[in-house]
Amino acid sequence: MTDTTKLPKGGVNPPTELPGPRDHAIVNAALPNRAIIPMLQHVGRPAICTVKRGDTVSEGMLIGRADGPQSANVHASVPGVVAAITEIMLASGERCEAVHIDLGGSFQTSGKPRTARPWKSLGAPELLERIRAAGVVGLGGGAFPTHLKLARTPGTCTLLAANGLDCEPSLGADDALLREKAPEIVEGIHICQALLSPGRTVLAVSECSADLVPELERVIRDAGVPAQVVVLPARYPQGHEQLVVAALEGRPPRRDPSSVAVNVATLHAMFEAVVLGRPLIDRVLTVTGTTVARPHNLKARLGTRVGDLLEECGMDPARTAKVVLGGPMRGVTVDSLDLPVTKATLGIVAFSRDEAKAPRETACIRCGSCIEVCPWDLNPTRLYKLIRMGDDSQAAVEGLGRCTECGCCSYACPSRIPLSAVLGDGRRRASALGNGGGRNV
Amino acid sequence: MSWAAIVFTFALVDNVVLSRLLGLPAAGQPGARPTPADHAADDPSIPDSLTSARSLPPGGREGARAAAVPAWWLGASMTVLMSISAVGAWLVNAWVLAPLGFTILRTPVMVFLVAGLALALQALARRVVPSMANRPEVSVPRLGVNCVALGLVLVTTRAEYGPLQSLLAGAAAGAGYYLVSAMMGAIRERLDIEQVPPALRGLPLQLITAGLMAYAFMAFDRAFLARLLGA
Amino acid sequence: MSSARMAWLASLGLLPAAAWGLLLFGPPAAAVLVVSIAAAAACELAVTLPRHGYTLSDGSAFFTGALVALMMPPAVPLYVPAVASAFGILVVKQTFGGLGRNWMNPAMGGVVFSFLSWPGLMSRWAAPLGSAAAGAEVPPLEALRAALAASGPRDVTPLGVLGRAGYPFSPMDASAVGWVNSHVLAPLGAALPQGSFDILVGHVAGSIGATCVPLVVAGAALLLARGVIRWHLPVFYLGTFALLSLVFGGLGTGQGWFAGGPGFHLLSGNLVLAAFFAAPDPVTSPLTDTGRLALGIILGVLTFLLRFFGSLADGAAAAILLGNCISPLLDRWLERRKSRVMEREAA
Amino acid sequence: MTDAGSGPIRPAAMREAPAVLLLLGFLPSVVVAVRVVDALWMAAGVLLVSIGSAVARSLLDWSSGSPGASTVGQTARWLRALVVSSLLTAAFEAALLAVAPAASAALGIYAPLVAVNLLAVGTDAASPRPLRAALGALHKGAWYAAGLVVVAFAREVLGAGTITLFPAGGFGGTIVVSALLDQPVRALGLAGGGLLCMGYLAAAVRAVSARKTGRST
Repeated sequence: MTDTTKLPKGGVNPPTELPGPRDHAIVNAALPNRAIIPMLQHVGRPAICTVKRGDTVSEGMLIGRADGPQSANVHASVPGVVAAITEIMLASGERCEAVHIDLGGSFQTSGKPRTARPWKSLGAPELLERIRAAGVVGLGGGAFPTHLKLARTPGTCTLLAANGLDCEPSLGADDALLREKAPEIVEGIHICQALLSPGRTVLAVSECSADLVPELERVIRDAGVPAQVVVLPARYPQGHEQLVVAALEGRPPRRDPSSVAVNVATLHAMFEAVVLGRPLIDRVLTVTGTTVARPHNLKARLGTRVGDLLEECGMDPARTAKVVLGGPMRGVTVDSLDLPVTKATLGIVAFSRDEAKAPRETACIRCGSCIEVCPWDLNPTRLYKLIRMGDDSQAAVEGLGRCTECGCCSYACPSRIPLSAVLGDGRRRASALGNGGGRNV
Repeated sequence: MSWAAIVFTFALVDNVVLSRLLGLPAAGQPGARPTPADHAADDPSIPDSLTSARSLPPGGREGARAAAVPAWWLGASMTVLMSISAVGAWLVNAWVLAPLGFTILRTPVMVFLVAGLALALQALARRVVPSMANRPEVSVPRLGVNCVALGLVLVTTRAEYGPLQSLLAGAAAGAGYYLVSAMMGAIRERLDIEQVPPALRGLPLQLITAGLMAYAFMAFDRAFLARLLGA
Repeated sequence: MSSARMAWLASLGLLPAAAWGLLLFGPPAAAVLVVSIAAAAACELAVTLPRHGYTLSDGSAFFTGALVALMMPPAVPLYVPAVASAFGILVVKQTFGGLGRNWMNPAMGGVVFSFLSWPGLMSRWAAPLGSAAAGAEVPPLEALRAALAASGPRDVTPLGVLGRAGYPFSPMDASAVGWVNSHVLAPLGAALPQGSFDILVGHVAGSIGATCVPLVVAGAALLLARGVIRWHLPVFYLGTFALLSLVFGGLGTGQGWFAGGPGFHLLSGNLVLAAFFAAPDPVTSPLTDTGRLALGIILGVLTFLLRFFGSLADGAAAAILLGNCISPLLDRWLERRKSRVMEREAA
Repeated sequence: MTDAGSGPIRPAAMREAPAVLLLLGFLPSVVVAVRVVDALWMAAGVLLVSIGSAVARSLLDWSSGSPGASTVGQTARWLRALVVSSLLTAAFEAALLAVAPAASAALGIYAPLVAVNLLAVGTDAASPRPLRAALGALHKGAWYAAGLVVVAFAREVLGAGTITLFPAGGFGGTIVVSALLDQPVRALGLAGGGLLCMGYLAAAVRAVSARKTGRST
């Protein structure tokens, strides 16, 4: 059964200037000659490197052991020799160890058929252990260790939402996965159900993927999984966990422990981990931008150089002024193209010069557009002025903590005020002061 | 003068704040939450850069939180004080001053009357709603309150109203004061977080705002009243 | 669309009405327009150049000057629009820090200031082009007031009252109304009163930019179409006003219920101009559609009261100033309600 | 001073220059500051009453052998100031009525209000030495008088096109500014005009004092 639910409030229609991926196909990216694999690709403590220079590693071999529960395993994405172990700075600005692997040797796993391991008989602990061992983290950008997210006492979860909405405009990886890996994703949903025994399970897809609904429903029926497909509007930032849940439950968004949303890419990774026993060594990401000749959804090995992927898609270096990791709205601008793809890299967007230059900020004319588009029902212009006056704590009192920097306000502002960025800084300061400014995700 | 006319006159036409200038609500006092803006009023250099946002000393913050006094409290205390003192003034005037011919002593007597009533009210408020009354910035015998009440008392006694008319006038004036203080509070709330010229921040802008509001309220003039009520 | 673009579009929306005004009233009107805009621009520059640099490009000062001019009577001495614009820019706007920080609409502030200062000068009307008859220089609204003030038998509709008082409508009006009555309405057994044509196309005395309501609305349509202003405030403003004036408009003058003649009152005075170009000013109107809608209703009531009982011209400008005083309150209340709802949701 | 009287005015005092504070305290009398002459009468009254009450209260302090604020309670001092200043005000009213009935009519209820206005500045402990107290009051009162006259001057010249002073000999008491006489800016004569003038005066005072302190430090 299918129905369409609206955003409770707010949101913007995706910026149309940017082309999405040319087609829905997932293209395998070329293997990197040298993979640079950071030990910190997730939320939490960095993994502990278990290899040293000169070691020979096989594909999928554990090279970083999770440092305690608040961490995740890291595996070699390509076979080869450890050329170096250096400290690098990630796009987020964090520093961590990274293992440089020079491609070489043979592939034991890739391309070879894998036998499905039975899992239905397993209990929650074993399932979670398989997920943990494979180093699965949230692939929707959050990169929160999945074995932590799904470790809950059964029955406490009323709603399980499989999130098939790409979380930013002009990104198409989740849509592509739904088209090519529906059975795997559905089995992933099944695994989640086994773990959570939720009251209700929904596979939420975007309007862009609406044509898939019959197919998805067929797959679900064949798999005998009790789940329902729901189409949600393509408006940004509908893909955000809280907004998916809010739309499904028809209420304003808020942090709500009784509902769990899992990205379809994560579900696919869970399937591979639990059923195929394959660790997380690659991910699907969208490479796009006005200066990119052939935008594609690439399936890239973790540790592949960002620059290589852009080249592969035909980026014109002369015209490119700015490259962001993530999406056009919330992506992080990177200063070097040598950064590796990590588990958290949703996409790579290249901007031309005139797109990149920041528009001139003018005075706020109190038009209220930011209030209208804010999905969290905040008053961005007032919060902005409070922060500007240095009254972060009052801003926190007025709900600054709910801001997720989705960027809708900045996008809608006719005066081109960088509302989202300023609110983000203020929120971080306020939460540092520890007066209720904490982010809630 | 009909009852409605009295109400309109004292609430809008002869508004105690905008037309008689008896006291200025929310001038660095109740109705508005002190923000860094108020402290920034001292130094003309409010940081424009977003990164170097100034944070207040904790004392200042506590003060800021404590000073958030609902406008209705101000309006209510005003209205009560004004109504009572208007009636009291009428009684004193009619039964004491006029018979004895001490009209020259009207001013001191009225001053004591209002001041006494104000103190009594404050004592009472301390009993009934200590949460409100114990805040220094809302102590009922504020200068403003005295001023408004006394001015009103003098107006009514000179206008030779009856007791009920005086009561009504007091209540209406209180309502008018509440209306204006609410408006000015809301406007101040807006201005507090705007980058206004430093020299004008605070009291000067309060005065200018009141001036502009007074122009707006000029729409309610006596001719309007006469046509509307046929008075 | 950038805010500057919005302001310039708003000025563009004033163009049709302004052109009509210049056509009707000729060079004096042009002089008023030029002086008013020049004064506004000069004041803006004088204040902002030292502090914020060149701000004329944001278009707001130009718009203020133009709007002030369009609300002036054609034969007003030139220092009146100059002072009005200067007051609007210097006192109402720049005192609070410039664009976006003022809580009162600069143009309306300036206009009301000049009404209060020079009530006599603000009624220096001029006869429109092509109607030289004596008394043609009096705007219909004023003529109506005078006629109603005089005692004697009353016609029920404003135009009827004017007709009986012998208001000199143009020959064009006579022919047009006559033709419509004989060819279109006669079969239906209806008839338009004399003056309908003049009032509709704005071929009457009045403020420079407010006589021809259709052109004003045409300009406003552009703003609505381009999303510069939203429909809530103007629609509810004019709707409330029309309803009230229809029902109660006739009571004050002894014409009885449902005799206010909303059509006449919508088409005369600065009301529509103010309702589309001053009231929805984003800076001084509420932040949310709910607030704008509420303010629209409040403004409708206020304008009705002030037009039928007040003494400040047609009441629109004064009502909008009062509305400016109210909208911060509306914002505050809506904000509080929202937060209360949120707390309930969270709990 | 957190109790009655001038307590509430203090938070503002922390932030505002004293002259500005005075302007706030004396706000009501701006209503009558439409003509220079009225402003002068009002200023005279204020000076008289403030100096008188300052002297009287310092004498009382001195006689009661308790100089300074320490021993006398806030409310008590407030009431005492009330007594003194209101009696003086009554005296001033009577005198004005006798000397210049026209002016007394013009001042209307606002002359009595002076008594209350004085509480804005009158309740802080008067200096135990009567002379110093008088000088202090004179200083404050002079600030106030200057402000009031400036406001009145601006409003009368622009708002009415005249400058009204005391008639003396051949001089009728009114100077006419012919340029503005026929079409003055009447709006400035209204209450709103008074508030606007006060606002800009307050801003000017603050700007000047700020520059002073800036130079001194």
